[in-house]
Amino acid sequence: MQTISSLLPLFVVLIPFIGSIIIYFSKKSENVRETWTFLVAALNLVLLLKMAQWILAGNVYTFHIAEVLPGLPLFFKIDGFGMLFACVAGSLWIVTSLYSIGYMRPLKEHAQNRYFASFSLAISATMGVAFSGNILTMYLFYEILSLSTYPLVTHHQDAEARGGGRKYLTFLLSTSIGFALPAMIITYLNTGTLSFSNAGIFNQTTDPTLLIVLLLLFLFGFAKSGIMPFHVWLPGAMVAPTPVSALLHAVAVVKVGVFCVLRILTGVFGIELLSTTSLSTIVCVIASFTVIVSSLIALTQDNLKRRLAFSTVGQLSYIVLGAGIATTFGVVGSMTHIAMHAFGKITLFFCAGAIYVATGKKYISQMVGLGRQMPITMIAFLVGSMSIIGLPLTGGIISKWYMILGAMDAEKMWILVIYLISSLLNAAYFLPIVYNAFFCKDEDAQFPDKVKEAPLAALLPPVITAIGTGILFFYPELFLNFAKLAVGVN
Amino acid sequence: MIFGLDALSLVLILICAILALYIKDLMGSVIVFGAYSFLMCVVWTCNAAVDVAFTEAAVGAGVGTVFLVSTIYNTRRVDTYRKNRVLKQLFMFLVVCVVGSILLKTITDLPHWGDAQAPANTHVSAYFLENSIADTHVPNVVTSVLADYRGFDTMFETCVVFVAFIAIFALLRTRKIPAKDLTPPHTPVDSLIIKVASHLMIPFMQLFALYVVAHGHYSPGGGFQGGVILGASLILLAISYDFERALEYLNEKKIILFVALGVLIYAGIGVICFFLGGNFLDYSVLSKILPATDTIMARSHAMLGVEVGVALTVMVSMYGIYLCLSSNGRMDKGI
Amino acid sequence: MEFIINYFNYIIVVIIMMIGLWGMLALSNLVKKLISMAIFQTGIILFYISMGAKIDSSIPIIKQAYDEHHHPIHQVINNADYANPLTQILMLTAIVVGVATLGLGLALTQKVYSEHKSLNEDEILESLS
Amino acid sequence: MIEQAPILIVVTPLLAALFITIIGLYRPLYSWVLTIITFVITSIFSFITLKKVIETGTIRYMLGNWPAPFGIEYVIDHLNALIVFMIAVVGLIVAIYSKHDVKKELGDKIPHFYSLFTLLVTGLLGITLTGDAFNLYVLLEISALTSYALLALSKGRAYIATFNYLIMGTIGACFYLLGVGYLLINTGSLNMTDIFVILSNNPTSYAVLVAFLFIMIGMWIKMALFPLHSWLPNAYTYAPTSTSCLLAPLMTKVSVYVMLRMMTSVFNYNYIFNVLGWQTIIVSLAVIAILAGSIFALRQDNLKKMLTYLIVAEIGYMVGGAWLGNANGFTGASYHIIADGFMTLCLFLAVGCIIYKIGDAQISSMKGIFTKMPITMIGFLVGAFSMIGVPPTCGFFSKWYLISGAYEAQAWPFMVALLISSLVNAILFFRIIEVGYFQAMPNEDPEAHPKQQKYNEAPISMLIPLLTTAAILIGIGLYTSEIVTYLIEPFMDNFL
Repeated sequence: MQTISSLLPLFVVLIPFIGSIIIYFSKKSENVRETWTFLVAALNLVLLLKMAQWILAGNVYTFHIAEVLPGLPLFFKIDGFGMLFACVAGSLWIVTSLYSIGYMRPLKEHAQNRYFASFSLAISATMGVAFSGNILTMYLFYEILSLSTYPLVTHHQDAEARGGGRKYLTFLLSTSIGFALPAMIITYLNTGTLSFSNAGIFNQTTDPTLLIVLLLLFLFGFAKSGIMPFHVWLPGAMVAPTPVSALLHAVAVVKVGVFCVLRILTGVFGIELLSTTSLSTIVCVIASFTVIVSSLIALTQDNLKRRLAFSTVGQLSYIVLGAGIATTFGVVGSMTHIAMHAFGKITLFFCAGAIYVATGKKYISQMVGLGRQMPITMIAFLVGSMSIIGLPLTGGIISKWYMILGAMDAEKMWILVIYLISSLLNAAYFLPIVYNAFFCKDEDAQFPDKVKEAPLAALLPPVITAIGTGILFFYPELFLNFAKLAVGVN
Repeated sequence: MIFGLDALSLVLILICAILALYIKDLMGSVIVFGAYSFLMCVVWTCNAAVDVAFTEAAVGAGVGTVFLVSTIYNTRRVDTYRKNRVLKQLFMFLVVCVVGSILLKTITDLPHWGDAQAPANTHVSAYFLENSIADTHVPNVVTSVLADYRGFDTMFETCVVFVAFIAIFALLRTRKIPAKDLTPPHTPVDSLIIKVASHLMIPFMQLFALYVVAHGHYSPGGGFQGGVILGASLILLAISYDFERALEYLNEKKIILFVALGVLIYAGIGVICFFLGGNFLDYSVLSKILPATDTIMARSHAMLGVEVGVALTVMVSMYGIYLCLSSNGRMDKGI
Repeated sequence: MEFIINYFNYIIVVIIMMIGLWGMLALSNLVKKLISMAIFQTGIILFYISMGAKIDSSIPIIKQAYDEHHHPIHQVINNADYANPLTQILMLTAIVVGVATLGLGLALTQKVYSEHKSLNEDEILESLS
Repeated sequence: MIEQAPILIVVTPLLAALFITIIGLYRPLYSWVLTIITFVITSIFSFITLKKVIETGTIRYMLGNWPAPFGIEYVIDHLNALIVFMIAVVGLIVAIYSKHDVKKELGDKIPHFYSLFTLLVTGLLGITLTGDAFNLYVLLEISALTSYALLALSKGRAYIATFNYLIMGTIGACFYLLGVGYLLINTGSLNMTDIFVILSNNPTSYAVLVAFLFIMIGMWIKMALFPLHSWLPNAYTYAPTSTSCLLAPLMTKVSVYVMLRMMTSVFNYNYIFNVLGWQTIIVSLAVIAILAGSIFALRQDNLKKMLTYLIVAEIGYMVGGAWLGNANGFTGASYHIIADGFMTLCLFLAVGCIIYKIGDAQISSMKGIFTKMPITMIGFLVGAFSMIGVPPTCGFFSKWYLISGAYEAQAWPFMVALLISSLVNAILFFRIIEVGYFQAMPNEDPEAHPKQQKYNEAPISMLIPLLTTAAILIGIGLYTSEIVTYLIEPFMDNFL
């Protein structure tokens, strides 16, 4: 193992940032703008892959940005976990860019320059979070992400968007300032450092009550992770255009939330501290509650995107739960689940968007019989659902497998029950959609007229990600290795 | 020092202060306030502060009263609006009582009045008294401290006067012809007696003022006092004749020019000092350019220089402020 | 009696200042406020001057400073013989500052009057609301 | 010349003010150029001084070459060198910015405006540098008088607002003078260092306590600490734009600095915290100030007035931080002087641009302003983020230190107030961002002019200062570590 100081991480963060400026000021021509988007995304992915090679070889990248507070620098430190997340975000960005084109062009959306620029900026911030070496750096990029996605959420600039955007920022900013910031400062004052370390930065003498308070502050402070009761912004943010919901609310934004929580749990508290104290149980209880409740709410939603949103809330807490178990396997599982869920959920969102582009329908009750008109989309939808539920032949089962192993290691059998119930609920809210789409009676079908599949640019991405989901079942090492590296098992 | 007179005047002062605030007619309360200021001069003389008394007589009682009268002339004498403010006044009375009782409680902690051994009278001020002659050859210690030891303060003090003039000028000066209702109902008195009398007085006033400026090293007086008297002579000219006549001597442009010039003389002497290698306002280095002076006499001479600057600024700005205030910024006619 | 002689000036200082302060805060006429302000300032000046007074002392001008050839005589000067010059200088400055503030306040008063046709704070606030 | 740099910081703008007045008689339009040149020179000198202080430590400059307690001396330590540099830079930025605005709002009073402007800055620079308690009073009055004049150079309600300020400001200055009088009667000295030494050697009497109390109250009035703030919002709201841009960042902050100075280099810091024990009361006052400022700000629908109430809240930050009585709190307070100076400047500059183009600062008239004035709004956003405390802007770091200090001092109400104020700031600014970002809703305002939303940006001489300030905000944030290690910590070594 070797620590390399390198400019690469900086480039990975800066390229989308510069890209966003270029995109914003490029002329109103669609082609120019999209060329730039792809160029930037591709360049970024190449750099990421290059870094990934090195990381897999067991190295750690660092880059020192600036020492903003005495003894408390902003710096990047990229380990397996960070790399895993960066790769997920980077690879899905390209797909989403393609999808954005397919979505935005037919709908003739306004202000596309701003849209793509903000998108790029959000990716830059996501990369920054993934690469952060301490809480301060992470917090910095976390805030930038909240702010840069605001124009995306409120893209339609109508009254509904305003309401959603208001909720979005209120929850994200108030929790990060009100909870995460003081927690960070108190941590720093007590430990003298904010850098992540697998062993945790608290020593054994820290007052347990303080630890519990800090844990709660951190858990709720990074409200992007959607832990109840601070999940309200997520369904509200569904007013955004679908590609935004797809990337940001299946991949970037919410995953940044859980990424932060996981980082805090593993890098600040440390698995050992969690498992030897009551902290682990606290995390598990809070996460389990969210998992069950959000799944139940999802069942009652008719708007497809809202159902997906609540499903996301549940799955995010899944990930937190995995880490909360505080065993090696549990953590590996939850890290991997970031990737697995990302691929699965983005497929679902793409499908929802494709349906909207092709038919203009938003509600599940209006989608009966759709499978006959849009078979490809609905098959992709099925694959995505399977991954979320955790059925074989999709990547989702792998991560769930690890998490269950972790729960058994920790001898917390009640968690197994939670997993079981939640999987059943997942199945209950996804499979009927697919079933009705294909196997409804003719007279129930909502689409007497011919409806075509969405344009190629909107159709291709769900197919790609659905295939990706399948591949992850057979080659889970792609992401599993990163996770294993991060927790130090081979 | 003269406790009886001091105490008597102070009691009168209290009466004047209360009266000045009580009288409804503003002109009346201004006049009472003028009396208050004069009584203050007496108190200060009793406390051996002749320079202060001199300044207070010229500035507070003299020019200050004129300013107040000018304003009343341009606004109104009696405030007709009545509103019950008793609650607010009572509340403020309570606030004031609290502040006052805090202060009264400290009184016994203070050194006795007239105690020569009090810290305020021994530490720094003793140095000034004991070394003024040796350091600067100026027997009036007030002047030497004012213009040399603490010359930097005095420069900014001059600056305050400059600021006040520029501020009032910028605020009030208008070139628009005012609406009719703004013109005060009073007509200026055109009296031969006043003209002749002031004609006789003005030259002597100015001569005396120049003496006060020049002789400040040896007797009470200096730039401020002399400047104010000079200004008062010009104000008298403007009152007894009219603005046109007064502006013939010193027109608007010249007023601004001279106000700035006075401060410039002061600051300029300071700047010359550091071009000659000393610190700012270190007059002793001026001996390099002043003929036949040692470093100590250089201080003495430079003090005269800065006093002239002070006098110039004070004179012109007092005059300018009067012109602005009494004509409500029109600079055509006033009281 | 001893107490009164020792502290009389300071008691008057407090009373004068409080009259001035009360006038500034409680009176509604703008000119009266300015007069109160001047009274408040003289209170402070009196405080400084009182602390610089010395019983049986002269004004702070050194006596017989020069001989007949106008050369300074070097003599030992007794601090207690002369009043405190320092407080006097400070108060010269304060007086000048006071009159400058007064002038500016009066200019503002005139502006307020030409804007609102009134010198009464209450009346002006009433007309604004 | 280098040894004279400390005094040149003050003398340059003083002389310039005189020359501007004189030259303005003949060539009124030259005064703008002269002002800029002046502030460039002043900034250079203050930078030289800052550098020298970092290299050699505290500089003492004796005016008239009289040794310390007898003459007046300038004491330039690490903290005030920094603040002086800030003042000079703010002066320069506002001077550049003011060109169009002054022409529009003041007409033929341009030379007087610039002359008063430079003198105001002179006063503030002097206050910060001087080591003499009475000299500070004189300079305080210079800056006060100039600011009254500058504020009243507007029309309408400005006069009565300024009159109130004059009354309150005079009370503040007089209280300060009274406090200095009590110091003088107890110590016989006016030199701050000398007073410090004398007070340290003597058992402190009730009179010293009163001196401290009155100096503090005087400064609190000057800095508009709640509930002594009533003069500030109206005075700043109705003032000419350039004036409020200059005064809002500087006046109150300099008063805060004077408070810090009094607490550290005149009175004994240990005396204040161990003997007096007022910190609980004053931190509570600060908490009330923060909350009250935030609540009042929420009730405003005029952007400029809202900002003035934010100043009141920010004052609570600094007073609270200074009175926490620990290193982190003090660092936060002194760092926040710089940070808040530039934050306020940035926001006021942006509002000035908006007023210049739109004509008023009502929030309701800002619909669609992002389309209309995008560059201005970028500046505004950076300022707003800094106020909210988003990293890497400097507002975040001052909050960092203040919260750290509050935690160490176990001052939970203060910590909560800081967080609440950040949240309120977020609400306040996003309310504006929302109005500006969303065009007029069809159902809300059917008569919204399509013309209103055309691109119509303020002149370049206003935008460059704005963007520079925005960049400075981020720059200060990134260089927090340097500022704290090289400037604030050496200063704190003197007394902690």
